[in-house]
Amino acid sequence: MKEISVNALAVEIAGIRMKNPVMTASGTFGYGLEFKPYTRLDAIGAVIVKGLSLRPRPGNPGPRIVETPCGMLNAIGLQNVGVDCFINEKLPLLKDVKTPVIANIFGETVSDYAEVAKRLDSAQGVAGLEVNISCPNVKAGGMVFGTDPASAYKVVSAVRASTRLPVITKLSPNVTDIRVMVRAVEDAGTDAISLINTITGMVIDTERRRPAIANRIGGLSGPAIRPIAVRMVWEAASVAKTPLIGIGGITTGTDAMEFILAGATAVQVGTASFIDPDAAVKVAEGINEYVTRHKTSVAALVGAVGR
Amino acid sequence: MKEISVNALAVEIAGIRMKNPVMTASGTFGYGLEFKPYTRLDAIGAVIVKGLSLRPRPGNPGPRIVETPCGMLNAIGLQNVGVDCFINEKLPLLKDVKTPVIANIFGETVSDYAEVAKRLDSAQGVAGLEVNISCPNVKAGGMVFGTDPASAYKVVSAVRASTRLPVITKLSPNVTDIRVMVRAVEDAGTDAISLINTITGMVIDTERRRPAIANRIGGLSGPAIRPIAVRMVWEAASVAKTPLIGIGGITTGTDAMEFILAGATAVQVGTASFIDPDAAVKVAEGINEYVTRHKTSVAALVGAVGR
Amino acid sequence: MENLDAGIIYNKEVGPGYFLLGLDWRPLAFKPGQFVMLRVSDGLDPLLRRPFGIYRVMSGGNGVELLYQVVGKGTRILSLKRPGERLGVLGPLGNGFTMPPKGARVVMVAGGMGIVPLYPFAHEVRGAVLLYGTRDAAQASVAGDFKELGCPVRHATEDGSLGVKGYVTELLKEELTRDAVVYACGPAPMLKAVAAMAAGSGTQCYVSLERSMACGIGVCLGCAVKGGAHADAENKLYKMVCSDGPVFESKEIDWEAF
Amino acid sequence: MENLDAGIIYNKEVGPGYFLLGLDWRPLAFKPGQFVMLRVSDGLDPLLRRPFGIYRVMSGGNGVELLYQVVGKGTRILSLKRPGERLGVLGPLGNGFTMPPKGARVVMVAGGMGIVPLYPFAHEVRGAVLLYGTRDAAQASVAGDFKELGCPVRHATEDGSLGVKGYVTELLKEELTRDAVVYACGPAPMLKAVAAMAAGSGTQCYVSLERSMACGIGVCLGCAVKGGAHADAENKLYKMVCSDGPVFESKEIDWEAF
Ligand SMILES: Cc1cc2nc3c(=O)[nH]c(=O)nc-3n(C[C@H](O)[C@H](O)[C@H](O)COP(=O)(O)OP(=O)(O)OC[C@H]3O[C@@H](n4cnc5c(N)ncnc54)[C@H](O)[C@@H]3O)c2cc1C
Ligand SMILES: Cc1cc2nc3c(=O)[nH]c(=O)nc-3n(C[C@H](O)[C@H](O)[C@H](O)COP(=O)(O)OP(=O)(O)OC[C@H]3O[C@@H](n4cnc5c(N)ncnc54)[C@H](O)[C@@H]3O)c2cc1C
Ligand SMILES: Cc1cc2nc3c(=O)[nH]c(=O)nc-3n(C[C@H](O)[C@H](O)[C@H](O)COP(=O)(O)O)c2cc1C
Ligand SMILES: Cc1cc2nc3c(=O)[nH]c(=O)nc-3n(C[C@H](O)[C@H](O)[C@H](O)COP(=O)(O)O)c2cc1C
Ligand code: FES
Ligand code: FES
Repeated sequence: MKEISVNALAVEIAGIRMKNPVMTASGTFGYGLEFKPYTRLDAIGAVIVKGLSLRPRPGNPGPRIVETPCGMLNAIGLQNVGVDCFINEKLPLLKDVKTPVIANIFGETVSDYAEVAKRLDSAQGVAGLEVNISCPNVKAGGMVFGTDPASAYKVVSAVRASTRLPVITKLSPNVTDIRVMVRAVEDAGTDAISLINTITGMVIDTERRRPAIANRIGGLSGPAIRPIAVRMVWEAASVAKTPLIGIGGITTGTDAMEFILAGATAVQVGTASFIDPDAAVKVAEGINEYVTRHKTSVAALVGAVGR
Repeated sequence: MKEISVNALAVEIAGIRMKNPVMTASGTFGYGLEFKPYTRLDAIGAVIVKGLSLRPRPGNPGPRIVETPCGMLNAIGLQNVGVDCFINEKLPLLKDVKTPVIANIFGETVSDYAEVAKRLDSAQGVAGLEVNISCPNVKAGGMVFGTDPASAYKVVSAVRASTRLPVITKLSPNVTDIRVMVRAVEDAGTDAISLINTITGMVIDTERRRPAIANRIGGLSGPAIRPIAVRMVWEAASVAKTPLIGIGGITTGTDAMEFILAGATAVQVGTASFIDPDAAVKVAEGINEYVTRHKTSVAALVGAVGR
Repeated sequence: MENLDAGIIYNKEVGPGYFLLGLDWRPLAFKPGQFVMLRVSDGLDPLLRRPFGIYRVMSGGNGVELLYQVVGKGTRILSLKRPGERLGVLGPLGNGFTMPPKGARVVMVAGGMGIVPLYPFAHEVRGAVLLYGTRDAAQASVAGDFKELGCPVRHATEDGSLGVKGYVTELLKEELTRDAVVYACGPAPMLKAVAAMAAGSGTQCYVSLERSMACGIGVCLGCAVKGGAHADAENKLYKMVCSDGPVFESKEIDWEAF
Repeated sequence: MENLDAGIIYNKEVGPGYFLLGLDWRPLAFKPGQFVMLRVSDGLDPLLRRPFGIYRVMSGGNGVELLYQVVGKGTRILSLKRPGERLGVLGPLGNGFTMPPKGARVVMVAGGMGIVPLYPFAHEVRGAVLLYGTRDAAQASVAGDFKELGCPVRHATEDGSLGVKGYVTELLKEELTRDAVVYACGPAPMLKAVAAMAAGSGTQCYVSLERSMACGIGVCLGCAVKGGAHADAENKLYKMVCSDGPVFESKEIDWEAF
């Protein structure tokens, strides 16, 4: 492993300082701990944990995943241990990790969101919140908030009022115009915006003549969606006043640079961590190789593609 | 080549009778003629030609295409010979082909659309019109019509009033809720609906720090988008009263069956024809293999996935 | 648990569509029933790794052997790999089999490729009987490896070309005594039937399950199966085959939902 | 024009990252400068075929040879293919070179892999001089094939390890006489320079262009280049490299936009 030059890679998002711009995407990195045997958590810019709700959730019945061309479809149904268990049992174990830990949160109602935010506000070791208003795999809440600007505004305002932690809002790609959503959540006081969450999709098992996953519709992730994600970051960057975090199909440093050049200050690695649990670190190394070769820094390249 | 059993495969869309449900997607099959050396045009359900506008269009500067994971991005800019040249020079050459020829049309204004439709109405050998309200690669018209229900309604009404030919409306996937668009174009009198057109996307050439295609944003097609397309057909089928034509990443008979089971009466093969100019016929053969093995017919399987 | 590239020593067809893959990777330790996630393509399609049980340590000890069947895209690509090429290996993963209580009569039930995790198990628990269901005699050739271990093997084949004609559960009927402990791996309908029979006779039964997997390490939550009556806490309703399993006591599983 | 699967007879490295691929496909006819679209993967990634010029008929006549350089994903996959494997081939495609008028002094200018289409051309137009620009001497080994045809070869290398040090355009200066006809293929900056020099001296000049391609048969309209002053009709503003070309007279092209 080559040494990663800290200065050229360092970025800051809403007051969260990261040694490099690579975060782990929620739902693809467990509670962080699971990756200790496979990667150097300290070498990751920030760890975002699985989405947390007020009460534990069992998730959806199986099958929950199916592979697609250069991607995968999932409908996990936000299975999680609940915010209290996370605070009491998972968070303390992450204490020694020298990387900011960001909690991804989710609720079925606006007051759920606010309550989860409040509980995390007083927890030790949470650097920020990422508000998932875009999960397509649950009936109540989730994507409804993410596709309607007024609902998104309400959720983010409520979270904003419930915490002093930095608030990142994670947008859904399943909208006609992402810029409208950017404006809505910025008006509501978000400190940063991450995009994209998965795109709703469906696979049919033609032999059994039924949907391949039990929930019927799931969220598409992986390299297949990268061009769509880059386009959305580019569009969001044309109106955003807060920093953007680019997500979608990143597997290499070059992939990450596409998002940074399009206007993202940081990136998240999702599905790639399933294929290689060391993927986030490798992406950071790839970015390092790029900025070193081009004798520049990540900060200098944000949005540098030119319009 | 196995014999394709005509009865089990035959479908009808808005009065257009097809020996099998496989059509060629507009913009991926030229004016049909180009494929004569490579495939049996007669074995295709229907041929849809490149999008036609009132006047010839030169298209966008290059680069116009770039490969993506399991897909490609294009911004051709609707280069075409214009409707008059098509009628006078291309159409007569298709006279002997025993397959319905459908003209895909496009305009910058509502009256452009109506005028193109009118000229084709009196042309010999056009079995129907497919109205492209969803091309993302041109500044005026195109996708604006495809993402706003009121504009879509206007365009389709105008075309409907200008022709006695069957009218198929081709929807854009770049919307929050496809069902709203389905209702709008059905209210305007469309006879059938095809979906999806390409999804807007972007690729950045990180070495040159500029978009990989000159138009910056392009349309994503190919297997990568198939799960999104299947989901949209399934959603559209929940409200549609007219027949649906499924499009997006179809390369095999099994892929096509996903769309048919989701609710499409017919399908279109696009990008796959670039990889194998005989792809549409092979997809038809694959569908034949499926319905033969399952001892059923295409018509019996439309929407058979169950909800 | 390692995440590395292993070299292929051999990759040879040993039965109809069955391949024996020798890798130059020797895990520090592995338990019978554990598996690895293999990356079959350098490219992005197929995107996900594929799970395969660890069959045994190579003779000479320079690596391990996997035994797999070509069923789809990933295994087809794998079958085309040649000696010298390298494959991403993640593992050993999963819990592996719980050893039977001393003195128990151990009955192994395998259907098709379900044979794989039972081999290292049989290697540790010598003398267990193997009931082996396959389509035909040709598919059953792997049984020879078990005979070398001294396992009595009884066959059931769908076409009757070897042993009894029909399903392996026919054989199990005769072996299901109270003092037996059953270890089963195979297709879902077989496992369901075995679990039902074991429940009926009150026999302890372990099953090794298969589910589509993305990560193999318990983080994607994709390989969920519904727990049985014992799954109490709401957030424990589902078990992950990769990290809670792949081996479960059969009563831990909700077989209705399986 | 054929669309078939061809078998690989050999696929061997003949220079640094350069491979000679022998296919058991013998087109009925092909013109120098024509190309084929090769399917390098059975899977969906990479999705599109890759264009390669036809280098020559195999000695013995049992097939054709392509010569390619590994530059990215597709060519890397291609370089790993072994004899006996099959590849989708679509072709021959494109217009090929227009033969020079009788008595013309033919000057070929090649940069790197641009050498490929010029070989079959040199085979028909014996005695043409080849100006060959490469990075270094090792890259220039292919020149031997041209010498066997009796072509005088002059080298330019970026590192000066063979012939003059610098770009091949240095050599062209000396050869650009009025009676010359230039045939050039190579990277875009080289072609631009060659076209400018030819225009300056009023020399007739043919260029073989490269563009990313999806279909290779003129239907995707993806490989467009802007036509020069001669491109009059609005709908003829762009030319397709695959079907209008890949060979153009240099004055047909808008070099500003190239
Ligand atoms: C813990 C575990 C251990 C396994 N051990 C072995 C082994 O030792 N030897 C062996 O041959 N196979 C084993 N399998 C099954 C093997 O993983 C699948 O056959 C393989 O992933 C199929 O990949 P493919 O790309 O060829 O098939 P695909 O093209 O992905 O699918 C082809 C068919 O196989 C089914 N399938 C796909 N993935 C799985 C899966 N994970 N489990 C069950 N069915 C699947 C699909 O539904 C489809 O019907 C194991 C599976 C698990 C979960
Ligand atoms: C008509 C024609 C004839 C050709 N003949 C030959 C030949 O005989 N021998 C040979 O080695 N190469 C030839 N090429 C170039 C060859 O097609 C590309 O090198 C190849 O497609 C790259 O594929 P890849 O997947 O390895 O690279 P990618 O991973 O796709 O790209 C790697 C790099 O190559 C560039 N590139 C990709 N496609 C092309 C392309 N079509 N043309 C130019 N640059 C490209 C990319 O921009 C990138 O910088 C020809 C190209 C054309 C258009
Ligand atoms: C299995 C799985 C589970 C996910 N769970 C969550 C989640 O709990 N909360 C969330 O905000 N996003 C979740 N996501 C979305 C990812 O964080 C990410 O936005 C998406 O996968 C796109 O990135 P990728 O292409 O790199 O995977 C999940 C994605 C996957 C594949
Ligand atoms: C190069 C290219 C050109 C296209 N041109 C048109 C067009 O002129 N009119 C149109 O309605 N759709 C056009 N399309 C969209 C296709 O018809 C189809 O909807 C889309 O490609 C998705 O299908 P696929 O994934 O099978 O390619 C074009 C697509 C491609 C790739
Ligand atoms: S495969 Fe990811 S949790 Fe089991
Ligand atoms: S590559 Fe498709 S038109 Fe030239």
